[in-house]
Amino acid sequence: MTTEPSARLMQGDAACAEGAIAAGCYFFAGYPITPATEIAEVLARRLPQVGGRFIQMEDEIASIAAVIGAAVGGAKAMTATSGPGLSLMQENIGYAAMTEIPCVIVDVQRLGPSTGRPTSPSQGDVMAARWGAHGDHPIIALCPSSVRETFDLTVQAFNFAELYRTPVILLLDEVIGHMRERVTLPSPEEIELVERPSTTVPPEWYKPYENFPADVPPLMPFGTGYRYHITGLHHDERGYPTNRSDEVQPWLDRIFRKIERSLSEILLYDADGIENAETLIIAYGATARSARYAVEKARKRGREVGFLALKTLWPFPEEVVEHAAARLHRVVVPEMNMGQIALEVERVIGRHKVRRVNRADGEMIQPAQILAAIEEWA
Amino acid sequence: MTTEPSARLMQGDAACAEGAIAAGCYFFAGYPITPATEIAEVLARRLPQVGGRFIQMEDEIASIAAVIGAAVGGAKAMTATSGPGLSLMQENIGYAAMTEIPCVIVDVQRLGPSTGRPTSPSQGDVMAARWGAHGDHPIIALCPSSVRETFDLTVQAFNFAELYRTPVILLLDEVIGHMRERVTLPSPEEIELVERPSTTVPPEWYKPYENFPADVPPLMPFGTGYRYHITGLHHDERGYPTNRSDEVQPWLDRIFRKIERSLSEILLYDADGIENAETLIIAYGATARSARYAVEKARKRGREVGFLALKTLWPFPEEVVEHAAARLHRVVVPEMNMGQIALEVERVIGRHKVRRVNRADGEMIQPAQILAAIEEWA
Amino acid sequence: MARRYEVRLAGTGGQGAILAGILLADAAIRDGKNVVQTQSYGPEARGGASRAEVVISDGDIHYPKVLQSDIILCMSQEACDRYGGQIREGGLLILDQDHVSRAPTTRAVRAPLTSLARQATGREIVANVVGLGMLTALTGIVSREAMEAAVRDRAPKGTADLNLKALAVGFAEGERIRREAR
Amino acid sequence: MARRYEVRLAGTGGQGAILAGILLADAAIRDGKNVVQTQSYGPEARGGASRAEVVISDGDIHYPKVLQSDIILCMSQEACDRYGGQIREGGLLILDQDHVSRAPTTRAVRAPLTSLARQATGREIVANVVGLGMLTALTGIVSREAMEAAVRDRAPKGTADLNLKALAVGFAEGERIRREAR
Amino acid sequence: MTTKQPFNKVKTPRESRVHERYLRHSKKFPNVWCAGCGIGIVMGSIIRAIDDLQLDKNDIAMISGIGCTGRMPVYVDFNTMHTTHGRALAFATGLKMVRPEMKIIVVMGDGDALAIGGNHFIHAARRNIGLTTIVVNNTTYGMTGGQYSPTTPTDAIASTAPYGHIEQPFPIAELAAVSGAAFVARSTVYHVRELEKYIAQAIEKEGFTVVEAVSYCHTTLGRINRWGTAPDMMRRLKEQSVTRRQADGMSEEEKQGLIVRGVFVDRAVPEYTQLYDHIIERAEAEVA
Amino acid sequence: MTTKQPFNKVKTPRESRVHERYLRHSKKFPNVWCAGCGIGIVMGSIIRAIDDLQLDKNDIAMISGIGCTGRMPVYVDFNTMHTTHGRALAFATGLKMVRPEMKIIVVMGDGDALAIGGNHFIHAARRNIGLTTIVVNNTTYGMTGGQYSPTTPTDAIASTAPYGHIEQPFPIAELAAVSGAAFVARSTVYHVRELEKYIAQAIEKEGFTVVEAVSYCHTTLGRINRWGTAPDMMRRLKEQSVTRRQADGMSEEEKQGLIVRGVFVDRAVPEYTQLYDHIIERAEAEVA
Amino acid sequence: MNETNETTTDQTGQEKEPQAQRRLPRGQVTIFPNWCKGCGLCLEFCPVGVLEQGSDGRVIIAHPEKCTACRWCELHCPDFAIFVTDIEPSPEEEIA
Amino acid sequence: MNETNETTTDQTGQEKEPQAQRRLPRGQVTIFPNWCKGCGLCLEFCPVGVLEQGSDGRVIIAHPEKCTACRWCELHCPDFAIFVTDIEPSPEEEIA
Ligand SMILES: Cc1ncc(C[n+]2csc(CCOP(=O)(O)OP(=O)(O)O)c2C)c(N)n1
Ligand SMILES: Cc1ncc(C[n+]2csc(CCOP(=O)(O)OP(=O)(O)O)c2C)c(N)n1
Ligand code: SF4
Ligand code: SF4
Ligand code: SF4
Ligand code: SF4
Ligand code: SF4
Ligand code: SF4
Ligand SMILES: [Mg+2]
Ligand SMILES: [Mg+2]
Repeated sequence: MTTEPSARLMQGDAACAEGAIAAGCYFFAGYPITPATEIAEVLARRLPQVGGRFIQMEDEIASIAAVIGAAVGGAKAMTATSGPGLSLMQENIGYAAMTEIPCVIVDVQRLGPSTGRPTSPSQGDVMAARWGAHGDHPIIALCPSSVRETFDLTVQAFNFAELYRTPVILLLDEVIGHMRERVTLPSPEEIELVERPSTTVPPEWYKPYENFPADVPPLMPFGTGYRYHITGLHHDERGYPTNRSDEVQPWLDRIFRKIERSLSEILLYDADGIENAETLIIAYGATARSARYAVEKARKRGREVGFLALKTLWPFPEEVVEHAAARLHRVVVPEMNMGQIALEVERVIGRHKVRRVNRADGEMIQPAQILAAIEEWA
Repeated sequence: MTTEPSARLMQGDAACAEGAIAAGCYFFAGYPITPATEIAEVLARRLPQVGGRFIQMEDEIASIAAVIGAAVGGAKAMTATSGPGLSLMQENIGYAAMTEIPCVIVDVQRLGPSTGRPTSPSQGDVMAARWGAHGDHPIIALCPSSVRETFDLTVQAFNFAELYRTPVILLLDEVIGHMRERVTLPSPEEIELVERPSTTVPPEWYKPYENFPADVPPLMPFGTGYRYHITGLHHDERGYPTNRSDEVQPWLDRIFRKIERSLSEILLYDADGIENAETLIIAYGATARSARYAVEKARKRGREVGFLALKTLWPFPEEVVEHAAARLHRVVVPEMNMGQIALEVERVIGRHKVRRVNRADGEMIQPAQILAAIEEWA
Repeated sequence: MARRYEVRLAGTGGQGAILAGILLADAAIRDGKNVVQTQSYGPEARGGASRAEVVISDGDIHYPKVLQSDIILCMSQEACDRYGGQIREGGLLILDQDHVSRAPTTRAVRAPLTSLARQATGREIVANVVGLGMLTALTGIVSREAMEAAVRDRAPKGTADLNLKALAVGFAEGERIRREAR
Repeated sequence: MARRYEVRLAGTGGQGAILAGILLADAAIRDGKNVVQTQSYGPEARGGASRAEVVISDGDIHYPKVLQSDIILCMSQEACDRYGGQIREGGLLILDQDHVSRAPTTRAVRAPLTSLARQATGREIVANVVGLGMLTALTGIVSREAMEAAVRDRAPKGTADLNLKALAVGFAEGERIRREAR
Repeated sequence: MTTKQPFNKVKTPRESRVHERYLRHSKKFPNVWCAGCGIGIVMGSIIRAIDDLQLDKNDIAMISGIGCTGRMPVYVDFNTMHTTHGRALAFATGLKMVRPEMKIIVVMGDGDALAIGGNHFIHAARRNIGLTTIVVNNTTYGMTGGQYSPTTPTDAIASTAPYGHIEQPFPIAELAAVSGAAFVARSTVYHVRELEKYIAQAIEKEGFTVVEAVSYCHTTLGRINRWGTAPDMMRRLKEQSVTRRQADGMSEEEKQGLIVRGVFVDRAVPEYTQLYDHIIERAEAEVA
Repeated sequence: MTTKQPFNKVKTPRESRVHERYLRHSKKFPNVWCAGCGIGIVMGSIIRAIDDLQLDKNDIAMISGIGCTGRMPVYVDFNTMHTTHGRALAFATGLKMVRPEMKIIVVMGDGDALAIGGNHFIHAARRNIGLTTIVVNNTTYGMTGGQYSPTTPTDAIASTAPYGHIEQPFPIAELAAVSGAAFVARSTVYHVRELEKYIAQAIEKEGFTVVEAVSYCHTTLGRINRWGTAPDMMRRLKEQSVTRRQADGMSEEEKQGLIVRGVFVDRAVPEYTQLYDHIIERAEAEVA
Repeated sequence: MNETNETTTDQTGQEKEPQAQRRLPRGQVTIFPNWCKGCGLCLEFCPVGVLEQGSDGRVIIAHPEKCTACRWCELHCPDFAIFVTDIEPSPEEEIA
Repeated sequence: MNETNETTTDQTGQEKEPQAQRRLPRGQVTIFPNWCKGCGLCLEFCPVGVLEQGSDGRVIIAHPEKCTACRWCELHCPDFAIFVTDIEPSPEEEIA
């Protein structure tokens, strides 16, 4: 019995909750749903211990609304749900994008469509995370593949939310959310935190949606003496509704630009063996674990296999993928869905290079399936 | 004054309502929202005139739910909304896909994201129509570009819904929905109608989700002596919940297959001048009108421009586009959004061939913008 | 491409610019023409500035909005400020001088549409139809009979006579101006 | 790759298969091993058949689920029917003979876990921990001390002693069987 | 004096073994519910009520949302539909509009009916559309494991209220009444006969009708609060409930924490689909 | 006897020209509402009530959903937020949880509050969270043009009820009361002084408070039903309303169609965020 | 009809010694063991103690003769695992 | 204080002829024409007829002297386009 004192067994959902606490989350609103409920349950106990506040709302729509309301009050705020809840939240996620309110939405993906099979994993909400809300707006979505990564990316999600004034979606899946794993959490000093930027201009001059100089104007919390207006209508720099098309497009360009110009910070991934690869595997979430297993097996068999494990799914790392696949003719994209990130991979590198490996029956992609795809093509 | 007796001035929304009546729509449930409200208002008057039923529900979630409930009772049923309502309906659209209940959802797109600018047009919900609901499932989405086409595609939407037991989304936009245009409607005899297929097997043998022989097992209305179970959980052929993965994947494969094998019927588009084209324009909805105008102008200037006007957006006409663009290096995709169908075009023919023309400020794409893209590249 | 006529009718909410557009479009159909009418207005379904655009042609009408107006009818100063300048060379700009004092060009046709409406019918609300009458007389873009038929069929219940009277006044005023211009 | 040990613990809801998995995983950590524990169960959060999977290794654990079990503990007939056959050549299958009558192999280790639990503690509910004790004794996959520490820390409030007693009984039974097998 | 059973004349009351006629027992049993859960008891009451009323199974639909209670329809041999969480009444409204002749029973848990589904509940009541709603009120979210629900008692511990619950519970029956329902009653799974009677009345009555069936969830909320086994919780229902008549004589304090059983509303209000028939008449007359 | 105004001593009551201190008049006027719409009158009552209470503008938030009423926040010089349709109370709940010291006023139309937003309304009441809700009840969806709403009178014509409306209206005040609100009152835009008084009481009171301000929409529902101009509809409010005391003496038939004004609930219930403070105390104690 | 409460008449009018009558089973209980989940409701509430828990956790009919056919068990079994039929005294009993 | 109702005392205590007092303006009405939408509420409800509709549809102060400063108009104007100040009699008036 040689225990490292800080190593412990922790569930993915709990790591997400602890990551939130570590990130400075002060408010959580949610509605129970398998397999995300544990996040709420842990935070119901933990948040008040650190002076924060938890509320269970009447549904998911109210939950995301309360989260945005709390964020407007200055709190780092989060909700957690699964597919059905994500669908319900879409309208207000769009509102958060429109009003540029930072918040974190966790979706622990289960097998859909519809109620599906609530206790089974899936990666079926990847496109819904990007495109579920009507209208055009960018979004950031992160996807961990281990318990420790869940902790880290939860912190990162809060940081990105505050840095870019945007909703951030954290896509877990049932495997990662319910899995317990040995994990050593970083000490508080090791964790890099972003606090919401504040303005120095006097209240009369404050423009919550200013186009210049920065693309991310500071958001002053309600109740701090900065009185201004927030609306889901198109608005001018002061936040007041506008009907002028020449005020809409600059805003829209800015909200896309604020993400695009920070891609180097936002795009998180692990790559290895890309240089000499004959075949590239691109995977994320629980499937990245199957893929990693398969990659190691294939390499043992003498295959040159490159591996790209994506942690940032949206914005899609176009350049990263293009670069990694540039020399190659074979890219395998395994997913627990009918092919979602594969669409983007195809868009970036061309349809005919891509071999999809899919299942959406509630079971993890087995390493053997990925291996077969590698071999079959080799 | 030389009036053709049957030609008349009609609004797009009204044409949609009349198309529904012509298609045999018996039930409408909805919640008012600009620019779709007129569809409800016309049907509130028209449906009871033909013995049908209209109800205004408490919100959009209830509206789509009621529509599905009515469809289970055997009615052709429809709802109409705009972006915010579409976002709210997503969970139940997924339910309709999962349970294979035919229904029609009209989304008259307005400028988003969020509340946006309610009276301004946009094509910002194209991806939301495909991917808004969590989990994997196919969907059919149609998009007219004139008042007459609105009538026709509404009929078609009902036909497809019944033929393939699937929700069908009809994507109008504010221009088409609110536009009044000279239109001559077809006489009832000219309209081809699909009635819901019925089974001849005795109730004890009936399997509402049978995999064979057809991919679209008949759906018997409640109250007709066929007692069975409908659930949003994964289910077996009888409709009972199942936890068996080996019953899930075949179902999933079937619901994709039932659409794919009928692509030749489902994919509607107009193509002209493709053969000799140097440049191809792909457009849909109101933007197809700007594009058509630009195409004619460009041809006058001696340019060889091909034009593909899509009416079926989902499933995306991969082969059609691939074929049309095969010889070409220049494809222009104008859209009243930040680039949505362009993503699919890029996926199918490669990113570097595609020139996007976008605006999402509530104004139509002007012919001059498209012309400029043609010229700039030529 | 067949000749496109582009007409813009603009005012504040409640002045009936959109109804005027519908009537004009309807009349064009009665004349066997092709027509598209579009509109834009303020918050959701009601209030605010509003404008209607009507494109009339013998052939297909692809782009449904006005590119450059052949004819503009402005019933408010705001509308005139915004659209008055967008008229094509040689186009016709009609202003309700009861509401518009500043115009972008001296070649505009001015008439007291609101006063004419009030004098003729007692109701200012039909100023839009007076304007339509003038427009018809001045341009011949639709026939007088078609315009009358459109008004008769589409006027809100019980207001057909009122509106026809307004149309007649507008037509007369248009004729008068035309004569004078000759 | 470092050696992977794959353990599957299966029963019906309420038999504590998942808790057993957690205890085993926790013990492995106390032994300085890497571990991943996953699970599957019936509708939403409750009821139905349930199973836990524990993968233990000295190195990284990528694929977190069982590929082929080294060890299986079956606490119900249904579980045994479903998983009993999936054991690898030479693996260990432990059956609670109070609940399992048919086994897929004659080489399974049978013990009346439920009866042992009742006899030792008066509570059948700790049969899972009896099973864990046996498993520990028979395989040494985790140390006895680590297992005890895990049980002590993770047992529901006020049940530590009860569970430790059950563990001891299981351990003794395992030892007995081992001795007999020698 | 020994009982020689084969020789006895055995009388099976019609309602006994009623499940053989109304349940899809062949494929779907045993049910998913925990041992001792009251949902099965409510299901029994419903089928006995239906048996009493001698309705044709083809004319009955049972519709539910999501939750343990929501699993009920799969077991009964009617036209059955398990919809999305909270939306059962909205689905049922559409079905009723196009099949007004059907008897539609909507079964929901307290969370399904009153948390996510609260709006549809009050609106269906306001419309007075002909649906029979049965709310199995176990005062928690059973399916997801014992979180607090809109009916969880103040001060109880729940998995999302580890320090005690600080909200007031909804009075379901009163809420239905003020929203416009035609018939509202409350009983418990202990008082099965009464429950069955109310359900039968509710199904027979035209308009929107509500029966709140108070139950318990011993495996989640019950366990967390150490309220004991299913029989223990059943006993609480017996002990903590009074009839409306008994309650009438009590002060507010005395009534605190008690379950008041009885019929709360039974009034004549025109049913929605019947009113809509008049609309159709008017509209058809207009075009004719 | 001619009035030489410059020489008169002019007394401006504090509340007069109150808009100069509370409205963002510079940029945002004239407002979007139709001439004569009662929403502006409610806005006046709110700012006068706030002025009476001498609150700091920085401590006030006004939150709305979507609708004509929903446009109100843009005009007032507080912390303002125009959210999504029906969800204002849920947004406000989050804000209140993290800024319990703020006075949060939620203004909603009848559709916003009770159609799509009905669930949040009853749940906020049940939780008794410290929000002041003002429902401008014009008995229709004004913004979208006169469709029937949850408060449209039975038999009225609406743009989606061309043959007459067949539903019962919600009694907003009663619904709030039964759901658990701490203070509930109703007045009309005719009775501005009373309205202002109730609003002030509601803002001062801790807990969830509701003021229903009955208004009208002459340009949509009013026009369709030929109920006349804004002054005509204002007159109807005057004539058709009675105080609770007057109503007490009336039979149900007599009360039919009347607007009963008054305070319906004013009770002491602990406010949610204050109760939550105790949770924090308990939790902090647990870890300490 | 009778002067004392000690004796009663059954439906046939025959006089009976009360003790004896009480012991006479009036209900016959059947259990479907496959469906019984052993929740204990029936046995805890059976007013006369007919039922007991078996070794496999499921219910068993320990004292069939005591059953008064009150049907509490049947009406409350969540799993339709128990039902009761009314027994009319058999000929032998009638003359017993 | 006085024997008849015909005369009253103002706040200064000075006796006044009632007719004269009634004619004396007690409120001074101001209109912001830019904000007024001419809805007609104020003029229809002004109890003494101070206001009228102008030719441009907006309200005008036709009879300023009649205003009793009841403030109905101010409190009900949806557009904050009208307000009323209380006037204390000016020195001239006081001696008038
Ligand atoms: C949209 C959505 N949100 C959440 C869930 C998760 N969920 C399933 S059942 C349930 C609540 C169950 O409680 P109740 O309705 O009272 O039914 P019970 O299980 O207690 O009978 C929840 C929150 C879901 N399936 N869908
Ligand atoms: C999700 C959604 N559904 C519908 C609408 C369209 N909509 C805007 S306002 C409104 C109703 C307005 O009625 P009410 O709340 O009573 O406010 P009023 O305009 O009468 O003040 C509706 C349905 C919307 N904006 N969002
Ligand atoms: S969890 Fe509760 S409600 Fe659900 S079946 Fe078990 S006892 Fe019943
Ligand atoms: S539409 Fe009705 S509610 Fe809206 S501003 Fe006009 S009068 Fe007021
Ligand atoms: S009530 Fe039913 S399930 Fe429970 S022990 Fe008795 S027979 Fe078994
Ligand atoms: S019928 Fe009554 S007496 Fe007989 S076993 Fe059941 S509960 Fe006991
Ligand atoms: S109430 Fe106000 S807006 Fe209406 S007429 Fe009078 S001053 Fe003008
Ligand atoms: S204050 Fe009273 S009297 Fe004076 S103008 Fe206004 S409403 Fe008329
Ligand atoms: Mg419940
Ligand atoms: Mg309203």
